[in-house]
Amino acid sequence: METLHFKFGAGERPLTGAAQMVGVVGSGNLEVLIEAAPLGGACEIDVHTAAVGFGAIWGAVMEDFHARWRLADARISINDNGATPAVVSLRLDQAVESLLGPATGGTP
Amino acid sequence: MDWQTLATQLFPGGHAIVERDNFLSGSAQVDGATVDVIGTSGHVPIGIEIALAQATAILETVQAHPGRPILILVDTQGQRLRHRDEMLGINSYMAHLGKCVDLARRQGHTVIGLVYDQALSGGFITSGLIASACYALPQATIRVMGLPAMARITKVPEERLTELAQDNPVFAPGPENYLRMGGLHGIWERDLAQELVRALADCPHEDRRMALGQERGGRLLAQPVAAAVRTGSDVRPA
Amino acid sequence: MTAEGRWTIQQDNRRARLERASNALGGALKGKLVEASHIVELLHAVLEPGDRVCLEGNNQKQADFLGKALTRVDTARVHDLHMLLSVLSLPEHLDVFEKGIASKLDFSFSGPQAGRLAKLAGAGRLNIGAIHTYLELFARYFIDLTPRVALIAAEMADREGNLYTGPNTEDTPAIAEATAFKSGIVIAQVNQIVDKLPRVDIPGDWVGYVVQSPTPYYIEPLFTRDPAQISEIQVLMAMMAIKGIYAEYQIERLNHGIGFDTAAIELLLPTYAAGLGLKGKIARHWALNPHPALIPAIEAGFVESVHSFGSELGMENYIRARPDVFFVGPDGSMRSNRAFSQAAGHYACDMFIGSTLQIDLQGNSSTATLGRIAGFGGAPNMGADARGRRHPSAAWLKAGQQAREGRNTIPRGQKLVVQMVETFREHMAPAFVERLDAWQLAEQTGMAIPPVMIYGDDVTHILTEEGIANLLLCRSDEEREQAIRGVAGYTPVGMARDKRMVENLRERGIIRRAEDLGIDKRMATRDLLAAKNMKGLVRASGGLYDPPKRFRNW
Amino acid sequence: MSSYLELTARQRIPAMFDAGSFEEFLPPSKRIASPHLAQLDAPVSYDDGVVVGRGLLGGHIVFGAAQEGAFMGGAVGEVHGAKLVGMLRRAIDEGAHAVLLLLESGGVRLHEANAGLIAVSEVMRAMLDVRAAGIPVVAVVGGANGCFGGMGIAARCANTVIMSEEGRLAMSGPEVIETANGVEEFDSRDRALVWRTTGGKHRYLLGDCQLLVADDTAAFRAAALEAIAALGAGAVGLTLEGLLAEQAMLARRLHDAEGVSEPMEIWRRLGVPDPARVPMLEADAFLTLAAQHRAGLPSDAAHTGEQ
Repeated sequence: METLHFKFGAGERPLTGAAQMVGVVGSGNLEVLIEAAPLGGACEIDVHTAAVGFGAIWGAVMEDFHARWRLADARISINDNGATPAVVSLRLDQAVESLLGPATGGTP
Repeated sequence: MDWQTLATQLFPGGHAIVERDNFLSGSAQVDGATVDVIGTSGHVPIGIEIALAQATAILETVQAHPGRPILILVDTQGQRLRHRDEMLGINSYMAHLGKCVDLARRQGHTVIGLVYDQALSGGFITSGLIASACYALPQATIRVMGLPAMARITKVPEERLTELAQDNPVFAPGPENYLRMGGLHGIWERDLAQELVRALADCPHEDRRMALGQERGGRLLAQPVAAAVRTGSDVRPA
Repeated sequence: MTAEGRWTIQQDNRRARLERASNALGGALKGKLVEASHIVELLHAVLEPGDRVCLEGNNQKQADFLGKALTRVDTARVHDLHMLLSVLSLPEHLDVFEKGIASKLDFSFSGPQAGRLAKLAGAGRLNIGAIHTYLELFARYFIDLTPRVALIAAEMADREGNLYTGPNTEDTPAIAEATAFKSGIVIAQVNQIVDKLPRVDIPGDWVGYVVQSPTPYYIEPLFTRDPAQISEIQVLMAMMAIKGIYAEYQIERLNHGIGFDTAAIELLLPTYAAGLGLKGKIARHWALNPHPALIPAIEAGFVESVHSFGSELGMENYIRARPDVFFVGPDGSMRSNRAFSQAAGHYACDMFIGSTLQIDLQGNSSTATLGRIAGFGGAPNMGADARGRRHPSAAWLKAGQQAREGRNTIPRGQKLVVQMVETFREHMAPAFVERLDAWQLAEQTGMAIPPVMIYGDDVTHILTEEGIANLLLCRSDEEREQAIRGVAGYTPVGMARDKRMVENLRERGIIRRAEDLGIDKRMATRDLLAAKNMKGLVRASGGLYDPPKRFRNW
Repeated sequence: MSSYLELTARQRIPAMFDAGSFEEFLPPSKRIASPHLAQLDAPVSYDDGVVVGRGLLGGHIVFGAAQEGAFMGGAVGEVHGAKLVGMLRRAIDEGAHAVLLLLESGGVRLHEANAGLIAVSEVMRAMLDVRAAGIPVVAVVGGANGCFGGMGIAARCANTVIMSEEGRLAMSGPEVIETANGVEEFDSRDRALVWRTTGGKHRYLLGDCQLLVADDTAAFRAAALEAIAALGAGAVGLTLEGLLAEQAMLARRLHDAEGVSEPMEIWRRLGVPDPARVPMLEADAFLTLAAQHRAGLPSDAAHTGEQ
């Protein structure tokens, strides 16, 4: 297992509402827990992954995710069982949409 | 231990237990009172017939001898692994046995389990583990499956499992670990007849195994989690 | 040697072999019918050391009884055979090398035996002549690899040796013709011997001997994909394929490689593609095995015709009931033919789309992995521009025009060859690499060239979940490389992209993302699949499709 | 029609309960995961593979749980089991109208085997406590991973079992039996045989499942409402009469299946005409056919669990 931590500042979209979880920690899949948290405008992401040694890829996926949504005061926690970046991005978007509704003008 | 030796030690006042196709049934004298005994011998796998036979014996006691204590003697290598058993719904036969034990308890019978040789996975779950209290002899084998098979299925190297099993009751076979986790109420080290008398007298009616597991340090999270769910509070670890 | 004998050496030798067999078998030979218990004696009689022997191993049906019999011959009498196999998939196909019965191999595809084949080749137990595509190997049967003896499989024979292959004709005509007309000997194993065949697939005078196999020939359902296993990412890619390629080029004639990616496309035709108004405009004529996943599209009226390389288990009754779509004989069962269908896929289709394991920066794609010699099968025949093609079609012309635009060349069409991959396979193995594993495999096993499935200069589009790279529009090697990097996602190859250049390619429409195609990614759910599981396929077929038991959950 | 099988546990809850009514106990934001998986290098889940809570079903307060089959096969570990037990005890405390268990489980989680084994027996006892308190327990089995091992037993401790044809209810998985006793004993790759042996239709014909529905969330919800309404009218705790009736049914099943090794032969002996057709029948047509032939019919006793 490997634990990764990402923090992005300068978010614009604060989260509201109760915590949501999407996805399942099945093979090649992940769960994403997303919740509002007072983080001084930051978005913090914790990743616990079964696939060791892919930190750089996670970093790139998360940067693109942040560029897409620019969340503020958001805490995201991920339990991953070897999901590909495509699945990770999909679940992240689903998690945000479960709180914010579909993206409006936030596409890359 | 074979069941005859066991019975001699358990019932100095005498017993009338008979064995037929590894199915044990009959009655015995304990401290001047009659106890009904059911069980299995010879590590027999629990198939649909023997599960049904045990259930039938329990309902006979419930009907013929209201309130009479029941002792379940456990020695099984687990559920029988045959297509026919699955086809006919072995889970229903097992559940039926468990429900008969539960009914007996609710109708005032003290039901105690004793693992005197082997207790493996599915064969144990609706016998000893569904009784009001379960005990074991120190040399008994209790487990879900062996570490080699567990390694194969979990894909964790066997060496690693063996290493973890040293001090983690959650993987390691053996009655000591089940005791620490609350799955067993006690291990009978000395005079079996006396232990049985005491156990029948002290039999709990509520399922307190999670609390026992927490007190004994072998299962630390179950009780706090169940309590948190039940009371709508947060988990307070031990 | 007599004057006539000088030109009839092969015929004379054939006659001698037949005579040996007739002497050896005695009463066990009745006309052309040989008793199964005497099969090894027959092989001893008709085989000579060093013979080229074609053993029919197809994608589907297998001459497994004859293959096993061959492993039982006495090496003192039969050795150093040169085996010809289009598909080498059963253990006995390699046992003959291990036992010293055969020493040389020419083949096309090895599937499940790929690992063992690599080991045997590495240990010098067999000498691989070459790894071919199907059509290429069949072609050589008629040029320089003509079999002396062919061991083939059929469903039924009559007493004259006429054969009925049923829906799985596959390679049989090519093998039998090459052997029979060059003084070779054809031996057929059949499941049944009958008085009257439903139809004749191979004329009896091409066939030397017939043996009724004690058990029916082995057959593998190779083209069945359970829709339950199609992921939402695969649905998204299928949407991109349909909107970005099928609709864009109006592709009417095509071949699909096998896999969940293409199964997703097949299952999206009656839903997503129909919604785009594409019915009757795309995917009308197919060179394709009877994929069960195509049933909903057929039922929806998308598909006008399908010619098949082989059949697929469980599809027999469905095919029989849809003779307007499939090629069926007067008896009602399908007639497949791998050689013709390969030729059709090569010359008469406007597009091939299929999956692969690795793609390099030139767009070369390979399914080779270390320690396995898997071969090619038929994909390279479909996945190559047909340089000999002369007839036009809208798709072919448009592809050619895109490839040649702005260059001083004469107008000409081009086939669309699409490679469809997720950027990562399972266990985070990247599909895009700087260097194909094929290079290392070639070094390890002494191949003259790395085993490339589809050459980069034939690939016109690469489709991933990140987008479609249209390589036809690239005007330099550098653009081509960046176009590939630009759809390679978060693989090291993808992350090493020149972001500015990739953006420029996107502006020029060389790279197109889902959103550039007007595809809402949130629409990409399994709800778009016309059938979500095997039972859905059965329902779509009106109960005619009867899936093999391993694919059921009922 | 919207597939129940394809949904995750978390998606099944709103599909079964009244819209927006479900309140989860110990939700993922509490991050209570298995303490045992990390040392085996296995990923955890913040719900440990089960959602438990309380919601409304047809306007009544119903407690519920949904096991996630994709996380460790839905297997029961220490936390997973304790969440189920806590929910069941709370259902008694709060006098629930019913308990609805959406089961999908391989049984005991081997990564924490001893804790899982004990936990499954605790779940069974807690279910029977709920019933003894006069609260009906309904189990639903319709996930891709089926309901096996100890949870296969637990399912039959409910008053009513609802299944789809795709659901499987058994004890040992076919792979386990094949490994132990060979492919001749049970060919696990013969999925048609696996479903004939353990699938919803067979269980319905045998009388181990009381309601069979198509794989459709609306059908499952309707069946749950129907089952709870039917149970609400009578006693739901164990009774001697009920268990004697069940014993008679199980004894008769053993007797009637003497020498039989093929499930289709059992159907034939039950009087089902053309048993080979059964697997292909849609749920409605099957129910019409089965109505006259299934064992453990309402004529023997009420159509609840062990009766």
